[in-house]
Amino acid sequence: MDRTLAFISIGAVTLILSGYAMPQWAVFLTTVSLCYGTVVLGMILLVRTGLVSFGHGLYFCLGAYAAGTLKPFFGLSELVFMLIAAILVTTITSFALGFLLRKYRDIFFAMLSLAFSMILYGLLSKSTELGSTDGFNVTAETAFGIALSELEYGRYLIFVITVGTSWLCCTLLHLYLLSNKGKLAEAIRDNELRVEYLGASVNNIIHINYVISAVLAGLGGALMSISIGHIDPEMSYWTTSGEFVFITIMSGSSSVIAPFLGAAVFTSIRSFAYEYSPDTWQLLLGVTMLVIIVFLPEGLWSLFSKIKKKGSP
Amino acid sequence: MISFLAILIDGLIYSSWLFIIAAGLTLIYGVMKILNIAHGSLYALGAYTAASLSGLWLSMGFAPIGSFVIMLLSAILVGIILGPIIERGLLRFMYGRDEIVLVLVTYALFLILEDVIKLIWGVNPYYLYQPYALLGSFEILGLTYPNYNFLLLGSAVFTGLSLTWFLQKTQQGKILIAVIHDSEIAAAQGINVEKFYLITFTLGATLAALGGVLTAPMISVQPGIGAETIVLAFAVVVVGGLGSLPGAALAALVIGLVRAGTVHIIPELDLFSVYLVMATVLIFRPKGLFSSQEERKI
Amino acid sequence: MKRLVNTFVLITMILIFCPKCLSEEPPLRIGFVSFLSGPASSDYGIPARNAAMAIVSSLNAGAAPNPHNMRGFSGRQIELVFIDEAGGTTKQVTEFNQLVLRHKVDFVIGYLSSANCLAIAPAAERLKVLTILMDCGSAQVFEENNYKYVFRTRSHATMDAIAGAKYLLKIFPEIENFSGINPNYAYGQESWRDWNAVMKVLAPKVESQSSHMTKLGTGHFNSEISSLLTKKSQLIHSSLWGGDLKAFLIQAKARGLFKSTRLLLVAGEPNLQKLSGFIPDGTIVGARGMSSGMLDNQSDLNMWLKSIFKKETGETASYPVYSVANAILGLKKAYEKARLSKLQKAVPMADVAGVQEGMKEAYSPPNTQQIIESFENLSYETPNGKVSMIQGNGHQAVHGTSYGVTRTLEGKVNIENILFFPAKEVQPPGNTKSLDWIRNRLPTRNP
Amino acid sequence: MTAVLRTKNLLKNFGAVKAADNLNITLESDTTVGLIGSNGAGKTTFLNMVTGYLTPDHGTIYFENENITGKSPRDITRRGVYRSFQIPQVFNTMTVKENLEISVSIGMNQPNYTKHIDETVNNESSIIKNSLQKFKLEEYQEKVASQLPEGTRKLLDISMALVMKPKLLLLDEPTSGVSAEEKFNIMDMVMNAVRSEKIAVLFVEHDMEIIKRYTDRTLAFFNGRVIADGLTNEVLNQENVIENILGSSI
Repeated sequence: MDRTLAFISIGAVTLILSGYAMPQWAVFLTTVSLCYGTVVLGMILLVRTGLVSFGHGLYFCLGAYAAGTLKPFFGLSELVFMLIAAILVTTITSFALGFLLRKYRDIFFAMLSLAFSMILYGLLSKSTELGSTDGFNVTAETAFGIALSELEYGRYLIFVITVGTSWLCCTLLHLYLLSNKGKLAEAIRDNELRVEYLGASVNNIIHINYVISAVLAGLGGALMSISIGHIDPEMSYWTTSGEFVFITIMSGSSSVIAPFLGAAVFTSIRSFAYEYSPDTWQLLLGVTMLVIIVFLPEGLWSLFSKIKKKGSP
Repeated sequence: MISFLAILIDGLIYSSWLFIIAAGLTLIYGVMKILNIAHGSLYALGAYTAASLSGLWLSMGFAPIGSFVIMLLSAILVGIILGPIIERGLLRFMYGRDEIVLVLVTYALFLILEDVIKLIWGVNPYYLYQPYALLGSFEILGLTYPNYNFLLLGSAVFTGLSLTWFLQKTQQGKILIAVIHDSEIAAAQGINVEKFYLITFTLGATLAALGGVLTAPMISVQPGIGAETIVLAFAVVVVGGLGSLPGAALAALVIGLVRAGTVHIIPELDLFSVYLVMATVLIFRPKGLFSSQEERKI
Repeated sequence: MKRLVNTFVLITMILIFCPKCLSEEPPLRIGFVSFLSGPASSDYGIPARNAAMAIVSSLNAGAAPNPHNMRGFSGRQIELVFIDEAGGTTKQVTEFNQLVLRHKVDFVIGYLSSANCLAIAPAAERLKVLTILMDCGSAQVFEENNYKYVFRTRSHATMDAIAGAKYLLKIFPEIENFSGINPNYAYGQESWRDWNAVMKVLAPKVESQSSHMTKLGTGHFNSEISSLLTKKSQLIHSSLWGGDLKAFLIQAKARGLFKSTRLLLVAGEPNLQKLSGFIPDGTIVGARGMSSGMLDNQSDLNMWLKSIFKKETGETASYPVYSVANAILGLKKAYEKARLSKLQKAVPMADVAGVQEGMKEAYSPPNTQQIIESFENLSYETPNGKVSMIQGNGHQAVHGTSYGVTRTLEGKVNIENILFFPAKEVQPPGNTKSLDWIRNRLPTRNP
Repeated sequence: MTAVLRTKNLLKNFGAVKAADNLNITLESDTTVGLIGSNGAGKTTFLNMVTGYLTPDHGTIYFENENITGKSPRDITRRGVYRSFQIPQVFNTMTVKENLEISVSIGMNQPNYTKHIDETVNNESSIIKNSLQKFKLEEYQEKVASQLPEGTRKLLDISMALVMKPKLLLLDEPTSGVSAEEKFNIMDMVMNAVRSEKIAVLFVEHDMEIIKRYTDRTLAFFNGRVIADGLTNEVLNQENVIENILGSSI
């Protein structure tokens, strides 16, 4: 049994069990972190492929809107359908955009992604039927057919589903990264030319990885919309994508667990800064970012891998 | 006819403003490979400094025309003080890191400076509207424009020309181009690359501040003015081809005219016209308008 | 007089039966959320925060005039926890959770952005915490939902359009056409939509010419101004605010836009004095309620608010200050009413069995449930007149508004020709949706 | 003997520079051919055209009688044409072993991408072990590629191309940047590996000692044209070759 997989599963079970006893605010922070973590999971796949997207808010937002518009357009508010809708919409969109974006690298990939996400922002801000910049409220009324509002533990069930989805995404991505194709991501980052000259298609792999990361972002967005209960176009604004990039760099891309750790640290720091220095939280967040970038160049995860290395020389 | 002319004039004015800000950004990227988000804060700092200092000048009853000198001095002041502080104090420890990490470093800096501005100037707006009307106005086909807009246009042209002159005709400029081309080779040839980083960043910061200074008379200077500006400047720089000065000029022109056109003809599209231009250009010219496609040597 | 008696009864009863209550009860914690950074901080968020501090410290000292003169909330001290409203709805809902669950605030007051209001309302319901939306304008909040824990102590923005149109047609009946320049986000879009709907009903012959929607924080209005100059409309409708409004005015004035065109500012009041020098005379401005900047209101409450705010900040009280006063005083009134009614119920109980338990219950502070009950349909005095919580099943405030035209004298912006529109003329009755009400030609309330 | 590679009237211009001027070249299987020429004679351009990195302006390239002109490097590689590079193209952040594992996983598992990489590597461990042995890379196998000496990087580069059992192997200056003592070592290892597999080899080389020692046939390029083609000894003694190529390199 793979150690990482064991750790992920133990972690998920621990979260589900302790979620029952945890104070509600901690459950909420954890939920938010898991949603961010799922998005960042997709980002690290891109980072491993050598790409950083400054526009992943596009899929975060699309996923959320796909989930949220099921009710007004189709009268559906089943959580499972919401997640499926998010997967479908993000898959189709990223598959189409992928034909274009897979040709781009470096800052140009980042900037073209940014442009697309800002176009979505503009479109949504213009559509009064969808509440324009105010967005609208989203509720999942049932999950697997169980009415959530009638249950005393409805919120807890949403938490469990969020943990479960994150666990599934995390596990699948870990397995993918270890497969022949997944391994090629790093090869592409190192040397695209060599990959082509060994006979594998760089464009195809980038395309596939792009779609996977988009779906993960969409799932993160859908889960977020369900926990927060509200969506608006800001999810597609460049600052949202910027946050994802920050969590990604902060986490480090060497493990699939890192994004969740990074997201948890990020949400806690931000929450802390908001509460304890409401006037200067930006300053506090900025300084923290610099400290992490300077002292942990490989991301937070390097703290753990260092300890691991020391432990087993 | 009127609206065609209006689109042209409005577009040109807007382009001038875009270019002044984008010129510094593209220069910094060209030399240092840093996409500087804190450029937006330097822009805001320029506006605040000009509003405070020129406001002081005016309130002391000196000749109003002198406020233009004060404005120029404000830009230089911000550039000369903050440029070196940021470059020597922070950025130089980051050289060699990934481009994306550098973007994040400047993002962190942007957050910090936003609050620093708030701590220094508070949240109440500052005004410097006097210079805007000081130069009189001209009328064309029934449309009035303050002559101040000429100052904006003139500054943009002057900035563009003097930078081009500096890069192409002076010894220092030529070395700078060498650094832009390949900083490693330049360093190997004994060029003090670090010195040029410092010069470039200071120059870029001054240009950012100049953009803010020139905008101050047209707006109310208050928190948040840097954030919107920086994304626009990004779009210009990317559309033009990162690091290319003529590219930035052309991109500013295109974006300026397109925006003016949409406002006049289809105002609904205003919100994302800039990004549509950006996406369209990148789709057809993946590295922007002005950039040589380099074959990789194998 | 009745109020005075009530207050007296309340204090004496507490002092007799529970002498230590006033000092021993822990302070009430209120989470206060307003923009402390970004573009909305300067005209809205920070003045609101300062106002909250000034009002709370004055209330804690018992220095407010009648009928709000009791210390704190019926004797209980108040503590404020401040949070920045910037950063989007995800962050706001997260921080709202933190406020309630971790910081254990008893109430939350705040929110200017309609997006935040829409997002916070369901969260408040979920966490069962009494939340007062103090400023956001979207009619959607209560018209499309039925909330129990959420109150809004300001009327929604539809009123601005209706009152504005009525005022315009009164002073400028010969108007033939208008154009608009509004910020390109929900508030601006709704504002323009409502305005057009109202004009269509009240003056169907007036032509709506062109609409500009500008990105927030644009700064440059040359293109928009040129376009408006070429249109030569008689009136420009605008819901721009803050920095954008000022930039627009500076640039439009320099280009002579207002020589031939009249301006109507829906949200002009919050920074009216700061617009001195470039707001053209004759601009029609709305108050978004009844701020004292417009009405020469000499009530004790208004004098009190003006003076404590001046003392705290050295500035004149503006729109957001009154929003905060509406919210805090409303909550105070509801809290005290709940406590009083509990105590009044307790008196006859003294005779019957279970006296001890009955008394204990009666003197304990009211719970959220009881406060909500007394808040619903409450009418109370504020520095700018009476506010009635009668829409949205008793959760949405209704009050009148006023419009006037500006004239700048010696650097001070004065407002003349002020007309006050009582609530029933500019607000839909009961639970009618505002757009429906407009489209049905604004029928007034049936008695 | 059958022709593995055949080019017909290949033309390629870079602006005014003729990098390929009517090249008609045929390579037979199981031969080792040297390609010489001064800088800018069009040697690498020829390799780049054959492997699909560049498209010729005119002319056709046949590999095993199939027209491969204009196909991508990937398609051509999959048909069995592998190459090494003047500047070694390896995966810099990975270890030597991982570099080979990636090569194997691509080469051996085209249809089976979702398989766990360890499984693939275990199945093909003999190939990797073999390569490590043949190229004396065992001691470096856990070293990260970016930290290897240049000669070893060259070897790794070549061994990655060879892992895949090519039909035609193109080597671009296999000994450039390598010390004089090392160069024969490297070439011995490469040629031993190649000979045991019966692969056609074309290598670009500046070093005439290498050409003499390892090739049967030599092609000489000058200004994009073939000025000599024949048995190595004969070509090296041809007057125009001495004048245009050897003269300048001495």
